[in-house]
This record gives sequence, structure tokens and C-alpha cells, in this order.
Amino acid sequence: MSTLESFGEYETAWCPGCGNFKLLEAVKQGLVQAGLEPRQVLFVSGIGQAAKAPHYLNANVFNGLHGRALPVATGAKLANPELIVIAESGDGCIYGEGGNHFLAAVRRNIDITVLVHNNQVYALTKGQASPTSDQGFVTKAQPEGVLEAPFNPVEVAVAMQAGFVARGFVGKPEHLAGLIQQAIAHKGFSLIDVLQNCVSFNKVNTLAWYRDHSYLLPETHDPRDGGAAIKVAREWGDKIPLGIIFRNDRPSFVERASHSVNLAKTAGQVDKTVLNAIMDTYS
Amino acid sequence: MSTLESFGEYETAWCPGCGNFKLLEAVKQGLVQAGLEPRQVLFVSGIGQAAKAPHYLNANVFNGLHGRALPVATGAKLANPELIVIAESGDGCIYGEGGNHFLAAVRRNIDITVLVHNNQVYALTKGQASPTSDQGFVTKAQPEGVLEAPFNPVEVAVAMQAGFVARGFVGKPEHLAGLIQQAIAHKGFSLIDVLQNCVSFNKVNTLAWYRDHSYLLPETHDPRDGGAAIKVAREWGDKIPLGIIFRNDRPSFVERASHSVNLAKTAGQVDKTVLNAIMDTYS
Amino acid sequence: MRNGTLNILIGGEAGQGLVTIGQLQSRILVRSGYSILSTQSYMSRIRGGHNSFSIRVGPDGVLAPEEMIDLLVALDSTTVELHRKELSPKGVIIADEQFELTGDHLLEVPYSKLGKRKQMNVAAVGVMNSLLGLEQAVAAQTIDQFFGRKDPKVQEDNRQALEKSLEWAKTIENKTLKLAPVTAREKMLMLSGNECLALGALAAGLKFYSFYPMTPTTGIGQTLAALAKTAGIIVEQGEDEIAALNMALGASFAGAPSMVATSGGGFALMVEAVSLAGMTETPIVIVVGQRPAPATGLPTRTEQADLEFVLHAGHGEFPRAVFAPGTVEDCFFIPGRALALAEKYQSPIFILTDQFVADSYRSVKPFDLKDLTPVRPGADENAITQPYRRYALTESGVSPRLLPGMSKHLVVADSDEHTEDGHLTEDLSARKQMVEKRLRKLEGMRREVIPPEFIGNPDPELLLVCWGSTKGSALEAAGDLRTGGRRMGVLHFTQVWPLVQEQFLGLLEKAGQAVCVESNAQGQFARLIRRETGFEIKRQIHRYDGLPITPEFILRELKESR
Amino acid sequence: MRNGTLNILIGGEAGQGLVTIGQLQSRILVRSGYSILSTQSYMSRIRGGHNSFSIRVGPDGVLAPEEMIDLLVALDSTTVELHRKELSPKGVIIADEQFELTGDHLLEVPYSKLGKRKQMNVAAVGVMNSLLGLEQAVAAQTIDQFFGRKDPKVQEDNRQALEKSLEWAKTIENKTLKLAPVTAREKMLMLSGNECLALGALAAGLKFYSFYPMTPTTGIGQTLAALAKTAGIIVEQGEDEIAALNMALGASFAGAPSMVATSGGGFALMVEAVSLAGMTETPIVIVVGQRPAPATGLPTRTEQADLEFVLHAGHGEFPRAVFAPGTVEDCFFIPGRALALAEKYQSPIFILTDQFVADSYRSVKPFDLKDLTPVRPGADENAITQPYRRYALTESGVSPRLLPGMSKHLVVADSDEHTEDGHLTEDLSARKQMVEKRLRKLEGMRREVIPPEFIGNPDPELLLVCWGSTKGSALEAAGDLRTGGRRMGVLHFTQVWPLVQEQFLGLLEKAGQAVCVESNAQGQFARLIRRETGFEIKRQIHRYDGLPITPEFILRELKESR
Ligand SMILES: Cc1ncc(C[n+]2csc(CCOP(=O)(O)OP(=O)(O)O)c2C)c(N)n1
Ligand SMILES: Cc1ncc(C[n+]2csc(CCOP(=O)(O)OP(=O)(O)O)c2C)c(N)n1
Ligand code: SF4
Ligand code: SF4
Ligand SMILES: [Mg+2]
Ligand SMILES: [Mg+2]
Repeated sequence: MSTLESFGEYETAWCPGCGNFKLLEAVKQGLVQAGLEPRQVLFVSGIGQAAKAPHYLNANVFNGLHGRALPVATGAKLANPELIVIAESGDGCIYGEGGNHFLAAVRRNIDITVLVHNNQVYALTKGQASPTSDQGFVTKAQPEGVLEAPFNPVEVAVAMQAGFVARGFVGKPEHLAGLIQQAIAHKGFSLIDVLQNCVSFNKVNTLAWYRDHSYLLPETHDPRDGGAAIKVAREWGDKIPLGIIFRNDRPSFVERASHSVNLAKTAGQVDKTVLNAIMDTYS
Repeated sequence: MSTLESFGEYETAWCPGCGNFKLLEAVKQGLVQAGLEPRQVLFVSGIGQAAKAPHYLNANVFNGLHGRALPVATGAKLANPELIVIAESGDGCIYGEGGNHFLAAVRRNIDITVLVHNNQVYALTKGQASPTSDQGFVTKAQPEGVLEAPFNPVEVAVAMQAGFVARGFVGKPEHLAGLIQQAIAHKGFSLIDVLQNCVSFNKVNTLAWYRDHSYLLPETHDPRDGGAAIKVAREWGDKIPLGIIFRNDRPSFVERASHSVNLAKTAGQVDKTVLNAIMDTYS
Repeated sequence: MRNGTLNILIGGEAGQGLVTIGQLQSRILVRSGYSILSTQSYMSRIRGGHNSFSIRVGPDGVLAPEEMIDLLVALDSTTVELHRKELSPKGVIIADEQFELTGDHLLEVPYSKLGKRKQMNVAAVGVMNSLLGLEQAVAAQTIDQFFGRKDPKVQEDNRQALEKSLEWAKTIENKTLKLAPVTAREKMLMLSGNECLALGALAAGLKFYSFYPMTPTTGIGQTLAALAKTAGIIVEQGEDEIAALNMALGASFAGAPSMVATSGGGFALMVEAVSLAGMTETPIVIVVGQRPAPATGLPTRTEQADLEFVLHAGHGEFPRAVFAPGTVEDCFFIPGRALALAEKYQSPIFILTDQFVADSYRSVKPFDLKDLTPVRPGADENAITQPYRRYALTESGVSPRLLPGMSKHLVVADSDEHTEDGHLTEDLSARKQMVEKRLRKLEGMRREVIPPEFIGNPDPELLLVCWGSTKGSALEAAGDLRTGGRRMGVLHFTQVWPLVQEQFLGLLEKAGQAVCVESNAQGQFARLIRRETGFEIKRQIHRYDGLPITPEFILRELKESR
Repeated sequence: MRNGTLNILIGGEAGQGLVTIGQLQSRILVRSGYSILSTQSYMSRIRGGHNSFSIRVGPDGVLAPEEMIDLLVALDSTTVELHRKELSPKGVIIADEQFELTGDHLLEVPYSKLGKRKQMNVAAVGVMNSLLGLEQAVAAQTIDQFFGRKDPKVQEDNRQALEKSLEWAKTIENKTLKLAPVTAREKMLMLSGNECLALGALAAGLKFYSFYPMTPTTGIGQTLAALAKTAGIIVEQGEDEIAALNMALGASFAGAPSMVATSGGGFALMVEAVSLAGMTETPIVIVVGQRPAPATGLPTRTEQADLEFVLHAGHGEFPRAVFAPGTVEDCFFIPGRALALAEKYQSPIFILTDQFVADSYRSVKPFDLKDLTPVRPGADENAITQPYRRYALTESGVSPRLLPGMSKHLVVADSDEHTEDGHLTEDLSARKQMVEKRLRKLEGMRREVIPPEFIGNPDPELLLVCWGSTKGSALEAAGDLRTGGRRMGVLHFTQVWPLVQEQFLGLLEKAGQAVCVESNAQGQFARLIRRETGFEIKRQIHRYDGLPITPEFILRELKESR
């Protein structure tokens, strides 16, 4: 049985007061609750402050390119379906640079968990607008304020019938840990969008702001009710819902595939009889 | 006043029976109805069978890369807001390779019209699955059938509150021409997803299939009613809605910008007094 | 009819079934014991336009495509217009009598009387077979198999069309096209470059293949997709090329020998992930099928203009190797070599093909699969010294690669500069060591380079230098000149990076004159040789109109540009 | 205290305000009439870690950064630990007395008594100013301006802190750090490489700039964004780098002189669109700010390892030019040159900078803007021969570029191979002509190359060859050796492509020994010179640990590696 200690304790490069610390704790907590050992888990991240997170715990890690966590995670899961694959990165990374992969991963319903540190800003590059930045948000790159409508990942994921769609908040780490545990348990694509304060570059959507503007979904919310889910998913601003917003049980990509294999285990083996038969078809 | 003849008549490289022919006619018709001259219009396309379309009429054309019609169109519109910019390409181009730009263009609400020849297949490369291919669709690249859930562009665009979202059908070219005219007139981002039969590579979603599975939205459908729109947008399969599904009047990107310029007209001019003042701030 | 071969060209519009006729006829020839080289020339459209399928056939090895046509099978009258001028003096044009053509060399076929409209393909094959003097049984059996036996009605129609057309053709008095009989009829396979790449990779232990469709490499993915279930591999179409390569890197990291394929434009999108493979030291094989660019260019034609691009793709410095198969057979062996090298040096390894070799069919001897050892990813867990460090500094630059979840150790890979344990670092002395470690791997790769092949007179007055798919044409052109009395040599590179000058510089210096032959406009390989050795190959032959370099092209250029 | 300069290093954690102190002190020095070169060294994090800001100052031109420190301003005790060994014999460490440090050279400052916690920055500046012997009025005025005058309370606190710290520092008996007085105090600007790139482009008529944030070029976009409204330009953040470049191509096509900037990894994503610019012949300027790679590498450090990558980026063959500013001043002039060249030759033009030059501040003379002629896109409609053909074949390879909607003609641009009118074609002879047309433009570009600059003894025994930002260090190192009695030369390339060998080969051959100095591991520029001229620069100095090449580094390497 793993414990919090199994996942270690590392020095970070984050700012004091950053929401990432609580998020990291919640991740460890969620892994423990899920009963996972470090070696069973593969974290795949992109680039950004959020994307450093997997360096700060014990697990297998592939820290790749900005925006490209999802395809790497998908490839790893396809190759070795026994790995618990968690893609963890920032809002800019997953919804911005990686937007196309986000759409594809939802459509594939690949059995990975995606954990987005959504601080509504590009933090590592010192504060430009991200796809989730609110309209009017002023930065050095957007001195007149953001003109684009913000991307609501939860709404798009629900509209696309993603398998498991949830929102967490670093101000509620216990709740977040529970979401993580459930997302991992879900067979298929799981998204957890996490409200995370950035003390250095987002002075609007602060910890207090998130606390004041979010609410826990009541027990009466049925995440399997698509109609209700899309309404809740649309909420943002004054009333940001936290919890599992939508879920369904459509079979995951691997479950739907016509043949299933663990390539990491069959690697190194080629059946020469099969191969010869294949070659013969070309004669 | 332009006429159908103003837009010319060209030899094409399409297959006899392809839905693209009717689509091309509808485009010309729509332009005539919109009262536009060829020189006022810029078509931007990507790569694919659909993307060849702008070569077959008189207008300004930028035929760019597979998947990249939207950013080119955006740049051109920002530089010269007087141009009527129409991005025209295939489902693979706009929703597949170009998925991230699709999301961004909707968010930007940039005043361009996007015309997607949606034949649910990659035709030019001889028939692989596209993002809109139905689940189970068999191709040489997907011999066991498509495993992914299809992308419903209309649904995602409505969920993201795109300015103007419509669906047309090559089997109803007059109706389609009307949609095109209205999309051009709309100030802001307009999407027209067009059901287009591919006689060579999509033997499932044929002209007859589309005819049998689609219906014209009744007059009672109010495209400004978001709740109704999302329900209608979700329809696919047996009942595919045709018409304007959703629209709103949030100001376009250029309207929201703090300063508006026609760069094509100011190019070549630099105000040296302003420049000197700027330089002085660095002393 | 160069060098005892015969050249057939089947021409028509896209969608008229000329590929069917071409493949069918090619297979019949191969099964009849002949050597063939079939090449395809097609437009970027699905119907209409003008496409062609050429089959060069002979009793012995066919080296290269030929320009002159001995037998022109015209499915439309445009074909006759376009290709008549290429007809050899004794050449024959087979065309539907309904075209009502005029002129010499014509053999007008009453297709409407030989079978139904649908059976015209078969009838054309029948007429050809008769002219070529092939055994009827082989054709009959091949046709049967080709169209499947599902529909007995179709099968019967085909049989009848074949018989009627053979019958009709018997009356033709033309012996010039009769093929010399073959001596020993061995079992041969008919394979395209793309098919060989797919099968070669499979045989070498490929487990994961991802792609985004792009001419001319789509065929690799489709060949593999058809076999995925049987062979227990995974083939996945990505949402774009960026995804295709990143996905493959994820799969490779997790333990699956992985490959992707694309063309120049798609590869352009993969460039960032190439650099990622270099930094994370993740094995990957990348096939780039070249076609004329820039940008979309001529999507269905051939060129060799992405050499410098592939050689320098990716930001920063890291080792790589680049193979360039010279023949369809090479396309079978190179993937195995590439997968093994990728695994051994944990680096991106490239296979640079082009539309010409990718779409060419050849008769090849069945490959010997007995001694193949499939690539086995990852290091032995038991040989690991504690604590496990994914990027341990070693003399060879190669560090022990374990697979996540497959041992008791945790595996950490990082795209940032990192310490030996894989965690990101900003320690600038660690940076220096890691740069050096990575680049040391190039030394090992240099020791394993496939040396260039030298064929010809040991002391040539003229040395044709070439790489990749131009090999056959260079060999044939050199052969012709040798027959004409000149001392000729050919130096062909199947591996174009790294270059080991000891393997070839002497040959270049010794030659009376070296001529570099490349399908590009700037002489990219010649530039590379100069960069690496200082040797300037002054005389160069370039082709960049989208067609493959032929022996005749080389001979013409040699005459003109002296 | 090399060559009459003084070197200040301010060190501390990210977030402690050391950039504020550094910029403030730099500006005060510039306003006091001194020459400066300020360089930044920082980690890829927002708080913590160890960053530094160095200011090298002297009465005359400062050429390069220096390693030895004369004045170390430590905002934390780690700074003292890390940098003590770099202190010059008479150097001084300024540190908070509360650190309770021990050892020599210490000047312990009672910051808590000099002002509030927030005013520590100002107090540090005050102490420095006193030691350097600068006029108080300049400091006071600069501080006022720097922090703005919005909050009178803060302004008052700042003034008091400055006065108290000056007061306190008066008591210090240290004359070694006193700067020599300047003779003529001209008005100077203080600008970083990034700022110059932004302003230079603006002055040259830039109208559209798109980007996706990436170190070290984010500053260009932010500088332009702040000025967009005033200057009437458009600055747009793309959803990714692919969008950034494609957007800029759209804007350029429509008539806006356009530029993008990124770093290696972001540029990797732009590569396909580079090829698109080549094919569609759309003018574009692309700034690539180099940093250590592969992959994410060391995001905030410097390197020159993307030369070969940029030179060959994009599938297929098309002309390009590559500039590499040697100084911050160059960063002002090069964008104009690049925009003009891009427009004239309708091609992608590159500016290759690096983190060192991008983040360095310099005192520069105000630029003369009088004679600037902003780039004017497009050809004259009246000079067009009918019918308008966007890609008309011409002797120069340059065809008349009209702008869509801006004339009576229709403009058609195509990424496929095309005919003169811009429509896609599969005519293979048209292909050949278009390849040749596009490549002919390179001839024109060659005629306009900025020749490399040669500085030094006409007949040098040692010739330092360099490109881009290493210029200053090479010059200073050469100067030192010349002082030591050696005949030295420096050959610096501000434009690294195309290379015109007549401009430099003679110099290389004449030199006793040539040494190529580059911030990469493989000697990329030396390889390029060999490829183009056959001349092998055997001796090479490489740095690839992320730090800029300094004069001392060159001198050490010259000693060691002889
Ligand atoms: C291809 C590429 N483009 C840009 C960058 C620069 N970059 C690094 S992190 C980042 C933004 C990170 O934002 P986000 O993903 O929201 O993470 P955060 O830092 O806010 O946690 C950017 C643009 C990069 N590393 N690679
Ligand atoms: C970067 C890149 N990848 C792949 C291709 C190959 N390609 C050309 S068209 C096409 C698919 C076209 O599909 P779609 O956009 O649906 O257009 P259609 O042909 O169906 O009209 C692909 C994959 C390309 N040209 N560029
Ligand atoms: S910059 Fe923002 S996101 Fe990054 S560590 Fe600091 S507070 Fe957290
Ligand atoms: S392949 Fe399909 S989409 Fe293309 S022209 Fe033919 S029918 Fe139309
Ligand atoms: Mg963020
Ligand atoms: Mg399509």
C-alpha cells in the first residue's frame, strides 16, 4: 500500500503562495486513495509552471513539449494499457498550444486522466493571456485587455460527450483529491480542470476570487444527465461549479479496438509463421 | 452589379457527380446575392479537394497549407478589414489538421466566413477517416472502422457561442446560397458546415443519404435562443438540421479592438513625430 | 527496348482503372518469371487528368525506368497524343477502336466485342499477354485471384473477356514484343517501396505506427493498418503530424518500437518533436517520402530536395542518422537497421525515400526471414547500478533505458536540460556534460555506417555519385557508357548521414571526373560532401521537374553539360 | 576592471527586484554619460533560484560582458557564495548587514535603517551611486521617473531612502570604484536588443506583428503591444506558432509589412509556413532568438546552435537571407534591412538573435530617423502589363506583387506549384521554370549582402571569425592580444546567408591562423564556410553551457587549445 510518503517530497521552483502546492498535495492524496504505487503511474506533462509538477513527486515521468502532453500520453497508453497515465499541464499548454490534441483526446475517449492547472494565464513566460483568460484581462502582451471570448474547457468537453468532466479548486484540496481518484478510476478520457491561483501574474482571479465565485455542485446534480450537465458546464463568472459535471460510460478507445495488446510486453517478439504468411500474399 | 458570369466558369479537377460542383455554384450565387464584385472578395483555402474550389472562380485567392486557412484568413482580415474574407476548405482541413485554429477563430469572433465542404472523409488523399467520419466508417486506413466519436462542428461552435452557425447541403444549393449571403452579411465569425457527397470515397454518406437524413429547420426555430440551438446542434444521424442554427450579435474582434486601422492603406507611412516621441521615452 | 528490356506504358484518366491494369499485368509478369520495375506517374486528383503506369520488364534484373515506350496501352486518346513521341521505332499502341485514331503503330482493339464495359481491364491485359507471348494459365489464375472469387458472375465475365481477347489477339502478327523466355522461374514477390517499408519494419519488430495521411507515404500506413490485427501491432491515425510523432514518442518511451511516416510538409510539423526525441533520447524511426516542394508543390511527383532539411531539422544539436534506400529491396532492409540503430543510440533515425521509390513495384526474391532478430527495447533491469539514472553519463554517450512500469525503477525523461536522473536542471556544468554525452553517440553511429557502394572500373574516368533512389538510373547509364568504351564508376550512398570520409574520399579523388546526380536544383548532397570533406564535386546533374531521373536523362545531361 | 571599465553584478532570487535595481542603475549611468552593457542571467522560474544582472560601465564604448566583478550587489547570501570567487582584487561586496557575512571585501549596509523594506532597491542604488561617484541629481530624477509619480507617498519614501543611503555611503572610504569622469555628456538611449528589434521594425514601417510567447523574444511583442495604439499597428497573439506565422503571411499578403518572432522550439512549428512563404512568395521577417536546446533545453540562457536549422528550415528549395545582429545597435538597423529585402524579393528573411543580445541593455546614440524610408508593399498597379500575372517569369525572378482588393486586378497566390497566373498546375515544364524563377532571386540577394566586417591588422597572424552576438567579445579579446603584441584580426558576419566568398575568402587564406568562435558545440558556421568555399577553419572555439562567450573565455580557450 502506498502512502503520501511513497510519492516523496521535493523542493519546487514555484512561488510561495502559488496554488500549485495544494494541487500537488491533492495529486499525491488522490494517488494514495486510488491505491497506486509510484511505478504504476506515468505522468506526462508539457511546458509551463504547471508542467513542472511531475518532477516533484515519485512516479514515471515524461516531461515533453509545450502543448504536446496529450499525444504523448495517448501513445504511451496505447503501447502499455496497464500504465495509469496522467497528463498534467497548464491551461495554455492543454487548451492553447495543444487545443487540437484536446479535441482529439476527447473524441478518442482514450483512458487517460488530464489534469489542467488552470490559472487563466501563461505564468512561466511571465503573464500573457491564455485561452481561459477572461475578456478584458490586462497583460503586458494585451495592454488593452483580452479581446477573445474565454475558452470554457468544461463546456466544450461536455458538448463533445467526454467520458468524465470535472472541475476542482486548489482551495478545496480534499475535494480535488477525490476527483482525481475518481477520474483515474473512470475507464475512458477524464478531464479535471483545476482553478489554480497564480500569485505572480493573475491578480484578478486570485485564491479569494475563486473561493468567492465557485460553489460545490449539490448532490442533486446528476452528472449522467446530459441536459443538466451542459447547463451547469456553461456557468462561469459569478457561479463556477465544482465537482463532477458530466460522465458517461461509453467504452474507451482501447475497449472498442478490435484487438488489444500490451506492446511493451510483446516487443521483441515477431511470429515468423505469421510473417511468412503475410509475405506470401505478395507473391 | 456582379452577375454569375462575373465569377467565371472554369474547368475543375473534381469527379463527375461530386457535391463540390453544386457547392461552387451556390458560392457564386451567394456572392451575387450579397452584391459583391470579385475584387472585393478574398478566398483563403487549405489543401484538399474542397480547397481547390477558389481556383474555380474569379476572386482574390490565397491557397495555403493543409489546415491553415483560418490563421491566414484572420491575418488578411486584420490587415485589411475592407476585404470580404471567406475561408473555404474541407472537413479534414478545418476540423482536423486545423482544429486549434477553429477554436481560436470562434473565440476571436473574427469577421470571416468559414465554408466547410464536409464530406466526412479525406478525399484528396484517397479516403481516410476525417474528424467528422461516423463511428464504424471503414477505410483503408481504418479497416476495422473508425473508433473515435465524430466531431460535431456545429455543436462545438454553438457551445462556444460562435456568432453565426449554420449547416447547408449541396442538395439544396439555393438554400445554401442564402446561407452564404447571410453569413457574409453577419459581422463576426460565421461557420457554414456543408454536407457534401464524395462519390469516390464516401459510399455511406451519399447524396441520397444526406437527403434522407437531413431536414430544413422550421421557421419556428429561433437561432438567437441559445438553449434551443444547443439542442438542435446536437442532432446528427437520423435528423440532421439544415439552416441557421445559432446566431448572436456580440461585437466582432475588430469592433472590440481599441484602435482600428487598414494596414494595407497605411503601409508605407510612418509618422516620424510619433516615432521620435517613442524613442525619447528610452532616454 | 534498352538493354534487353521492354517498356510498357498504360495511360489514361484517373479513375479509369489503369492502376488495376498495371498491377495485374505486373503481377502476371512476375509470376511468369520476369523481372519488372513498375513506376507510377499520377496527378493530384481522383478522376480525369492524365495518369500513367509503366512496366519495364526483362528476363534479368531491370535497373531503372525507361523513357522510350515499346507498348503503349491507351485508355483514352489523350494518352496517344501525349506519348506517341516516346514510342520506339517498333513500338505498338493498343487503343480502343472506338477512339478512331489515325497514324502508325496502331493496334485497334474492338473492346466492345471482347467483354462488358467492366471487363475492359481484363481484355486489355489479355491483349498485352498475347503480344508479350505469356502463358495463358498464369494470367487466368492471377486475374481470378486479383478480383477475388466472391462473385461467381464477375469471375465468369472475367474469364470470358480474357479468353476472347486472347483469341482476338492471336490473329495479330507482331513478334517484336515477344519476351525472351526466362530460364529458371523462381518464386518472386511483387512489392512497392512503401509495402517493403511496412513489411521490413514489421519483420524487424515494429509495434507502433502513427501517421497523418500524406502522399507518397500513405501506403505504408495502409499496408500496416491492414495487417495490424494479424500482426498484433497498433496503427493509429493522428489528428495531425505533430500528434503522430508525439504519440509515437509516447509509445516508444513506454516500450513499443515505433515509426512514423510523412512527406516534407508533414515532416515540417514534426520538427519540434524530432528535437524532443533528441533531448529525451527516445528511439524513433521517421520516414520522409520526398515530393516536389516548397509547400504543397507537386503532391504526387518525385524529388530529392529534403536532404538538407531533414539533416538539420530540429532546434539545437543532437545526433541522428539518415538512410536513403536505393532500391525497393533496400526499403525492406533499411527499416530494421533504422529501428535497431534508433534503439541502440536512443535517437531519431530517418529514412529518406521519395515518390518514385515509394510507388515503384519490383519483382524481388522472397526475403530470408530466418535470421532476423526483432528489436528489443530497453536495457536489462538486472544490469542497472543503483540508483537508476536514465541519463547516466557514459563513455559511449548511451545510457541505460528502462521502460516505465516494467521494472522496479522509476523512469524520468525530460525535454528540459536535465541531470542524470532525468530531472530538470539549470546547472550549467551539467548542461555541458549532457551536450557532450549526447553528441558522443554520433561516434558510435559513425562506426556503424553503411559504407557507400562502389560499382565499376576501379580507376574510372567518370564517376557518377548518387544517393537514394537514383541508384538504378546511374548504374544503367554507367553501364551504357561502359559498353561505349568508357571507364565508368558509380558511387551510391544508402546512408547519407553520418558521412565517414575514409570510406569514399579516395574514390572521389582518384576519379577522372566526379559527377553528382541528384533530383534537386541545388546539389544538396554535393554541398554536404564538400562541407564534410572539402571535396568539391564541380560537375552536377540536377532534375527538379517532378519526374524521376532516368538513365536517358543522365546520358543526355552528360552530353550537354560537359 | 578590464580595459578601463568597471563591472557590477547584482545578484539575488527571482522576484527580489534585481532587474529593477539593474535597469535603474543602468539608466542612471547612461544619463550620467557613461557607456554600458548590461546583461541578464536568469533561471526559468518566477521566484527563488539565483538570477543576476550585470552592468559593465566605462567612459567609452563597452564591447563585451566581463567575468570578473568589481562591485557585487548581493540581495541574498547565496549571491555572495556563488560569486565571491569572481571578485576582482579590489572588488567590493555590498550586502545587507543582516546577512551576517564574514570575509574580505565586505561592505555591510544597514538597509533596515535606510528606508522601508520596499525601498531597499532605492537604497542599494543610492549606495552604488555614492561608490561610483555619480551626481545625485541624475539618480534622484531617474528614480522619480522610473517609479512614476502617481503615488506621492511612495515618491517621498523613495527620495528619503536615496538621501539616507547616499548620506550613509559618504562615510565609506573607497575610491577604487570611482568612475572616471566623462568628457562630453551626449543624450543617449538605453535599449535592449529586443527593444531595438521592435523599434527598428516600427521605424522601418512594420504594420503587423504576431507571436506566441517564448523566451527570449517575448519582449519584442510586448514592446510593440505597448505601442500598437500609438503607432497604429496591429499586434496579435496567436493560438500557437503555426497560427502566428500563417496569420502574418495573411496580413503580408493583404498588404501589411509583417514580422514574427519566436525561439527555436516555436520556430520548429513555423517551418511548414516558412516553406509556404517561399512558394507563395510572400514577404515575411522571422526573428529567431536562440537559446540552448534541443527541445526545451535551458529556456532562459543563450546559444547559437540554430544556424543550420534556420538555414535549411522548410521542405523544398527557395531563397532566403539570414541576418545575425552583432550588437544591440544592429538590432535597430537589421529589421529595416530585413523588411525591405523581404518585400523586394518576396521571400522569408530571418533575423537570428540569441538570449544574450536580446536581453542585453546598451547605451546607444539616438538613431537618425530622418532618412528612413518605410517599406512600401506591393508593385505599382500602373506598371502592370495585362493580363496581370502574380508569378510572371522575369529575369530577376521577382514578379509584380499586387495587393488583393487594392487594385482592379485579382491576386491569386498558391502553395501548389502554379502557372504565372497563380493557379495550380501539374505541367512539369512550368514546374521547372518556376523553380528556376524562384531561385534566381537568390542572385539578387547575393548582390545586396552586408559584407562581413574586418577589423584589425591587415595581415593578421590570428584571425577570429565570428557571427552574431559574439562580435564584442571577439573584438575585445583581439584587442587584448594586440596590446600583448600580436597581429590580430576579427572577421564578423552580420549576415550569414547568402555568403559571397569574394568578400572574405582572401582574408581567411591570408591569415596566419583562422579561429572560428561560436556558441554551439559543432561549429556550424565553420561548416557552412567550408561547404561554400572549401576553406576549412581548423581551429574552433565553442561554448555551449548556456552562458555568452566572453573575452576571457576566448583568451582562455586560445591559451588551452592551441
Ligand atoms: C513551442 C513552444 N512555444 C512557447 C513556449 C514558451 N512557453 C513556455 S511555458 C508557456 C506558457 C505556459 O502557460 P501554461 O501552460 O498556462 O502554464 P503555467 O506556466 O501558467 O502553469 C509558454 C508559452 C514553449 N516552451 N514552447
Ligand atoms: C501538412 C499536411 N499534411 C497532410 C497533407 C495531405 N493532405 C492533403 S489533402 C488532405 C485531406 C483533405 O481532406 P479534407 O480537408 O476533408 O478535403 P477533401 O479532400 O475531403 O475535400 C491531406 C491529409 C498535406 N497536404 N499537408
Ligand atoms: S508564476 Fe504563478 S503559477 Fe508560476 S509558480 Fe508563481 S504563482 Fe505559481
Ligand atoms: S474524390 Fe470525392 S470530394 Fe474529391 S472530387 Fe471526387 S467526389 Fe469530390
Ligand atoms: Mg497557466
Ligand atoms: Mg473531406
